[in-house]
Amino acid sequence: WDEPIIFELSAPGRRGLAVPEPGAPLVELPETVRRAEPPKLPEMSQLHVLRHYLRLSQENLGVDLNIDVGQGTCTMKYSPKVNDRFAAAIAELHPLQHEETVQGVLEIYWRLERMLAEISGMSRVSLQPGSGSAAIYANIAMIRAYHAANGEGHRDQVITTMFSHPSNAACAKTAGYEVITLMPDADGYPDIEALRAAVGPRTAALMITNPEDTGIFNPRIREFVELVHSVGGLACYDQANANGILGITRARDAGFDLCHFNLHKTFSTPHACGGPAAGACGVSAELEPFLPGPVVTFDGAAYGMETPPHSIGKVRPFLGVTPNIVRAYAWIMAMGAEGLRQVAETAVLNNNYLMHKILQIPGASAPWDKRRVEQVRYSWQELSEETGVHSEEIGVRAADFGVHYWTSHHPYLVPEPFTLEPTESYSKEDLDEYAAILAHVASEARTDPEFVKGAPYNQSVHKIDTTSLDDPKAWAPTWRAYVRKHLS
Amino acid sequence: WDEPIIFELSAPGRRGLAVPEPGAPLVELPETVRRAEPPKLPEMSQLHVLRHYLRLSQENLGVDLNIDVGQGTCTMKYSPKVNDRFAAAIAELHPLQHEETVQGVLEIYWRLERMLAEISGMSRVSLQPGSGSAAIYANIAMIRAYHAANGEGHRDQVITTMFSHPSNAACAKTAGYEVITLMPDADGYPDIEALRAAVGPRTAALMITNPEDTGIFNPRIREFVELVHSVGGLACYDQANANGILGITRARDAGFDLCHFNLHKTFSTPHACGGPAAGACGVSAELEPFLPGPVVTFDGAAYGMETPPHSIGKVRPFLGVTPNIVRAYAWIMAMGAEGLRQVAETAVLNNNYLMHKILQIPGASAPWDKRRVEQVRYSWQELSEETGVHSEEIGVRAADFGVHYWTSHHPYLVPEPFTLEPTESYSKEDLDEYAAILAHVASEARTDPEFVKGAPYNQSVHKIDTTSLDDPKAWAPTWRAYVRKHLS
Amino acid sequence: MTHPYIPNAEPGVRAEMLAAIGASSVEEFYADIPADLRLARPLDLPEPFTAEHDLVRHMKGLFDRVTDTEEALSFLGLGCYPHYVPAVCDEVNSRSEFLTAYAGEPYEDHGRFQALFEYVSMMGELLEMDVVNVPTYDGFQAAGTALRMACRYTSRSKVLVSGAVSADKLSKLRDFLSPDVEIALAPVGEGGEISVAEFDDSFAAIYLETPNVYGVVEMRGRELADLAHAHGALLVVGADPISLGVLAPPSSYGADIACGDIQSLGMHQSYGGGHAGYIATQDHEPLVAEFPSRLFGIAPTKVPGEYGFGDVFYDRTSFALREEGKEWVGTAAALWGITAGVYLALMGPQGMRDLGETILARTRYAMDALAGSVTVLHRDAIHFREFAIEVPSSAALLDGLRARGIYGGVPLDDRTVLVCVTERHSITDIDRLAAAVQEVL
Amino acid sequence: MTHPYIPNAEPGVRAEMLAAIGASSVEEFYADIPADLRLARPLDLPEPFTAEHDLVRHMKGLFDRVTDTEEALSFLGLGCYPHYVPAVCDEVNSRSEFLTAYAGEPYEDHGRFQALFEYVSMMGELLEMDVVNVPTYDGFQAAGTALRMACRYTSRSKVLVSGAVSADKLSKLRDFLSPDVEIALAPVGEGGEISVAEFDDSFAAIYLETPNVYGVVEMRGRELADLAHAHGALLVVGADPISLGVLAPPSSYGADIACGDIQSLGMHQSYGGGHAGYIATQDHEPLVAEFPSRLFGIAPTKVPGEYGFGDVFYDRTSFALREEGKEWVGTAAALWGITAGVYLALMGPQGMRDLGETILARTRYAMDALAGSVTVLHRDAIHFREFAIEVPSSAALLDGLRARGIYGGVPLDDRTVLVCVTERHSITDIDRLAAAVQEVL
Repeated sequence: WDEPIIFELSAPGRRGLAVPEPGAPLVELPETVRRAEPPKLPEMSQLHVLRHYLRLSQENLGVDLNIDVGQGTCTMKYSPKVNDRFAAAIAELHPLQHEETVQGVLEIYWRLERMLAEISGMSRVSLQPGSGSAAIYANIAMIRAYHAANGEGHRDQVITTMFSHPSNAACAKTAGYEVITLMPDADGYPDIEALRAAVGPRTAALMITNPEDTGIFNPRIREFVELVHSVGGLACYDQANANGILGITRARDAGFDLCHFNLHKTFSTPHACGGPAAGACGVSAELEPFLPGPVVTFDGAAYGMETPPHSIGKVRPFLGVTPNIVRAYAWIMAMGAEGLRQVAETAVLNNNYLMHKILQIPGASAPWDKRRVEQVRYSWQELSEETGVHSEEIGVRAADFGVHYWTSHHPYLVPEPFTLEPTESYSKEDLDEYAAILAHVASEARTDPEFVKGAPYNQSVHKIDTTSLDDPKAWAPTWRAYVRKHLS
Repeated sequence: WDEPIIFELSAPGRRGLAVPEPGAPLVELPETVRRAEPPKLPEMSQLHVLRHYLRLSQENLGVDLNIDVGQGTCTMKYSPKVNDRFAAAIAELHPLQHEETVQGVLEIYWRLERMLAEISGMSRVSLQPGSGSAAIYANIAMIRAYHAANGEGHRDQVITTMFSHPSNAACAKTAGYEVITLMPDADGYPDIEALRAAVGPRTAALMITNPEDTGIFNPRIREFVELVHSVGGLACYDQANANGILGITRARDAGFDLCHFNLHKTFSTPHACGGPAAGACGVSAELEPFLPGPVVTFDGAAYGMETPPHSIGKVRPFLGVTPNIVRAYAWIMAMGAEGLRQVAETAVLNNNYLMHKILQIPGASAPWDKRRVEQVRYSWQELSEETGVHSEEIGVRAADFGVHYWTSHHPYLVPEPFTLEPTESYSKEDLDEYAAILAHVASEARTDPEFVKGAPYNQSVHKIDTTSLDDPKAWAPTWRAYVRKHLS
Repeated sequence: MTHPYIPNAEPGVRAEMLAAIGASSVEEFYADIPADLRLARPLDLPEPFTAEHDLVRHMKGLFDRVTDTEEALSFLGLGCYPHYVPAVCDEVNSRSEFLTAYAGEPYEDHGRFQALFEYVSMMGELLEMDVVNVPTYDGFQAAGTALRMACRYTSRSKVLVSGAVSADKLSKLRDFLSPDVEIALAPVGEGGEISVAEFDDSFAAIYLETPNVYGVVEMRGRELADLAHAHGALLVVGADPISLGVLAPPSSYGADIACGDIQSLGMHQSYGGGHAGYIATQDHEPLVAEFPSRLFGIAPTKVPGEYGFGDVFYDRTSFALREEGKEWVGTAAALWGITAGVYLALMGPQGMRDLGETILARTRYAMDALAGSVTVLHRDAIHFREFAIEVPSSAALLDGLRARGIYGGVPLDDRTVLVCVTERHSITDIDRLAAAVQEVL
Repeated sequence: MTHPYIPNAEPGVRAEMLAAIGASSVEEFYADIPADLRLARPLDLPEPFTAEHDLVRHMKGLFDRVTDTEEALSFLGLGCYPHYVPAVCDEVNSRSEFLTAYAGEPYEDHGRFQALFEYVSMMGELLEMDVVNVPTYDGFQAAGTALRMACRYTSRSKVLVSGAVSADKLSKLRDFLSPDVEIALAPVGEGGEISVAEFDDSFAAIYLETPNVYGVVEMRGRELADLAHAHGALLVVGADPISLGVLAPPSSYGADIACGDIQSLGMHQSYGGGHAGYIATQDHEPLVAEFPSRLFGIAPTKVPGEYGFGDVFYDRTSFALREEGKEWVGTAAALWGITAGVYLALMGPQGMRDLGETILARTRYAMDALAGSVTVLHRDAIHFREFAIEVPSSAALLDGLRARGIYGGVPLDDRTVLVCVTERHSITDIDRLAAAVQEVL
């Protein structure tokens, strides 16, 4: 499709929906608050709005359409269609209904909380945060409140690692902390000596992922936690990468005080173009009083809600992103303990199989040559040096074959990175096909680097000139800005 | 997508769905009725089944995606999405539930019947037939039963016209009648002299469309009806082409005894790749006793069902294609009398506007140069004679631009035909774009006929070699036949 | 207000279009319709609900006055079955691309052709037959057409039809085989199976169903096939494909034509809206020639190795030949064919077998559970999904059950009720029915 | 059995893959996890429902124990509103292509970029502002970030927040603005509007909402904008975009930042699952630099006239700069942005105006209807969608209404109840509420 911008489809007088007539006298608005000019929204009939968006949808991929192993760290897995039905079943529930009218949903919250507590080994879980990053923020807010309550408000440093998600650093900073980032040591592990140097009376917490975004599991994780504990800090586990270790190892068993899960990653709720997602914060008994409120209670007969005594308060409206809570609950209920372990083992098998194939492609490497759990951050450094083609360009060219990948977060500590995480959802044939596409593009890069750099050729649009996007005089973050700057 | 045949995606041991365990002792089947070998169905995980079908769906068009004016006679209009919700609302209703548990649905049947009776001027309506052709068959069965009941079983001829849908001829034949087909006269109208010659004591009925599939309204339609009545025959109106005359003229007012509507055409239920559809038979008071049973009754308080005294019996399981009954009802309720008239007028305006544009394309014509109602059967005869490119080839090439058309039913009385019916759903801009595409392809045909004949170039597959499809040795109506004949 | 469904109802664009055509008003286009045929008044229809929300409220008001089989516990069957519909089936058939497409060419609608080809191919595997039609309306039509196919093929005009067929289907057959085909009814034997006493060379076919209307699995298919063939007739078997993961396909005991309804394969009950009919034969040209439906086949394209699709033997159809074609063809139930394909792909061989075993076991369990309080008919036969019980009064029993939130079954007559059990009925559901029956009686 | 969600759980393929890698078992891959961290037992989780049907039954059992706002008549609002959701909104956001996509490049995910660009562009028209973010989590977060933006922009650390803000949102603001930003509360005046007594150069911003928590439309936006600007501070206005078809956009009276929740624009209530937050400013580079969210812009491609998309000013974000970026960015609520775009395109200028007028009229009608039996607060103010009533006991009233199938409103305190009226409440619904209130009191 060569689909215009929606404003270009507008014609005067058309409309896509009629709304109910007032049925009561109109209210006259004084001029101060009355809108003077109608908004310049598009005027379109219903079919035309629908057609426009259906065409746009066809210009998009998604887990359901492609072999989505290229979005490493994001755990792109199958979101069972049946779970969308369950999410739809609560569409007309208002979050402030009286508790007795929502017992079934409160029970889902309660049961999911208990299951996540078992999976992480933690004591209690809040399902309120709207995403993984929001959960990280809630965790740091609890850490802050905990230290403050203990008269240790002077602790003003948070330690994280370079291969933990940037939100660990960014949320800590937003919450007022100084951030210390540990770089990997020569083996690719977070540097324990650097940690030893960093911890001290100012340490509020360690916020760390494991396995890190490289897919490498830090075997000394318990030492890390103990070091931080030894100076009175808390240890907070970013479990965005939990998919390979479900039922294998647990956050609390390594001594962590807090952790979070991304329900849209490990627990299969759909990624939805970037949300709505859902995050879960798990905490030890000591931190329970600080959880965001309300949490769900159960007295053996009825479910209710209460706000913990030292709650950090609301991190989000109402109880949580309920459609995703419902989906995650249903997904775990379809798997059970054995199923979750099969998820983990298969995700890890898939990853190691794919790594085996990728490393056969000349020019591809997996820096540090360590064992990997559920994903790998690879490098095209060798290929790039030989051909001048960058990783991002190879990814764009791969899109011409119906797949894509993501490089990684900045800064590119692994040079010319690409990060693949195949999860348990993909078949051997999928992995073979994916590896074959990358091998093909890599060989194209050798034979005709300019061709690869000019990609894509088979997408809705051609290579984009992004220079204007960083130029305040030219950038156009809305159509009205574009019209003003470029069309008038 | 270059999507394999589903059997090629199978791998041993996989499955897409688990089913409930028996929970009771298994039943041993004797060998005579026990399946010996498991069926060779594909073995696939759930995501892979979904992905396959989503990709296939993207290799399909549909009213929602394209400017679907090329499927003339089929009245491709917008099926409002909200109506699909209503159809889904009755998903779990069993058709043999006790009447008191289905009052709301019976009321919909009753009210839709009354509305269609008003629209056609008929006395009663049956909503049982599963499609337009099934409704035609039900009408001819009622005609047969009516004559038989009146001791006129010897009437064994049915008269139709060449520009009435082939099902009028075919259903009459299936019901045991000899079929007489009137050809158009020099003006493109059904030949009234031929009718005069055809009617007689053997005449059971006239089955006729108006406007015919050419879009030409037969102004002497009442004379046709009267001629048939004068010899004791019945007149049956195929209202597949009713979209342009809603609220303008009615079947009964022209004297017809029976008529049918296609709810999936005029009343907007989706075409669904070719059904499920729904047909409605309207009859005069005289023919009421012969309607298929049951019909819905209303005693002022409750709805019920009864079978008319001389009913032809069931033409289909249960009461009708209820999801489509519900959709059609909702659509009329969203339009009202004024809305239906606006539908008709706009469909006719759109058609005449499009005709105005098409006739400006050199090589295109609308034989007989008559006024048209809601559609036109055009001809590329001139273009084809000049370039050797056939209408079908032009249609296939047009598909490269995201639209398509169909030619018409055989035999091609209009040479090199194509049939466009724009309905009320399309905008002026859509019609302009459609006409521009045809003009472009027509000019391609002049400059490079071989190129057009080699189309398509921009579709999932290239030009198909259809010779094997008519060769019993080579044809492969299933994968197993293909494997047997071509792969082993 | 411009209606949301009619873009060109807007007065400005209307005027512009009329001007382009050179017409003064839409009335001009209606000039061929004589004045005395013109309706001089607006249609007398209810006030519309133009606002979508108002329409939703109106429809909700109507739907509030139904109680469906998820609100009640339903054991209703007799041709429409409450099998579980996988979510993926609904997902695929609600895709706009499939739901709103119609009859495009095998290029722009390649997906539809492939999906339907795959459906017929999977049915072919289940049935072990090489030719399966693009769905006709429903199982009633499939049976009617199968019998007409047999008559045309044999040039005979008499068929022997099992008495263990539903009254409604028989009604359809009587109408559809009129006026030229005579129907003889074969009685139902003691055991609930078809019983054929007399048969001769005047018959075109024997028609039986398995499981039959009483849920009884017919045991003597091979014997009846031999009988039919000995007299130059065909054996036509109506079989619900849902049973074929465990039951032998009709072709395995010599059936020439298999037919039936595919509503079980992923369609909701939808108050009778989920039906589609299949007809299958082996790849025997003279019999293939008698199909009225479209048949989709795979074909090469100009790119080697690429698959295209098209109509097999199109010149049988009424689209090609009008009244000289076989019966007629038209819009029928293609979307349900696509859906059944999705269903079969999800289930696979293992799923179909597991499902069959669960249904067989639960049917037997239900028969045993009810046998304590009522007479279960044909209790020694093998039943699949349905069985009949004899009670003092069908209406009294069913009314009593309905008052307890149970739709207990379909009354076949005043004293016989047909009970349906599928994989959706848990053991607890069945126990609840048994307890309620005991209570009501 | 191979789980339907895990293709490679099948033992055959597992063995094949292990062999290809040269590993003897999956255990090898876990060798880095120390033994003392390994869980030596299976997780203690409930027995699973592997069969989809069994899961559906289980979930249905849970959902049977809720009574939603279509079963009851609900007047609940306070941040989550029961506006009508057009079917097309659900259709688009349930498309697999949108629902299951994530963060692809502007090539293979061109559709997502365009749909979100169109969303921000339509919001820009509604707000008459040039810069709108790709949605953040919700209106709470939007307000928190807008205030932090104002603080960073002005290099100040104190904000004046209207007292007419919900307690929950205030709780979020307190947590999110900790530890460095001080919140001063502006009291609510007699008329239900914000009342600003003291203001000085130490403030970064004034934050007010319109309609505010009592449903009152604030009248003095221009005056407060002037006050803020006179002191070098910004005016930050929280506005529900659903009101902007009839109410003046904040930019028109001088607001520097507009923010709020878009749940009203086509999202269901979903027990709080339909929220997404917008933040908007004019195209003023130093303020744009303070957005933490992604901003999508239009850009040329190498084909003249073709539109591509990309991130505007990416180097503000934590994706680019980790802790040196503005706050953080991550997965938030993009799908609701796309949906709100669909909603605005369906409504158009006319629909938004009609809707606003209907809501204003019905709100007024409801206030009048209830005024007979209870005290309606701030009755002379203009209300949009919500108003508060004073009653002897909130709990007693609401319990009594609930017993009559009515969710009468949200208790703000023991004696105050907030009532919400939208276009979904017919005049009959409102009359029913009024009658029930009279009855209960």
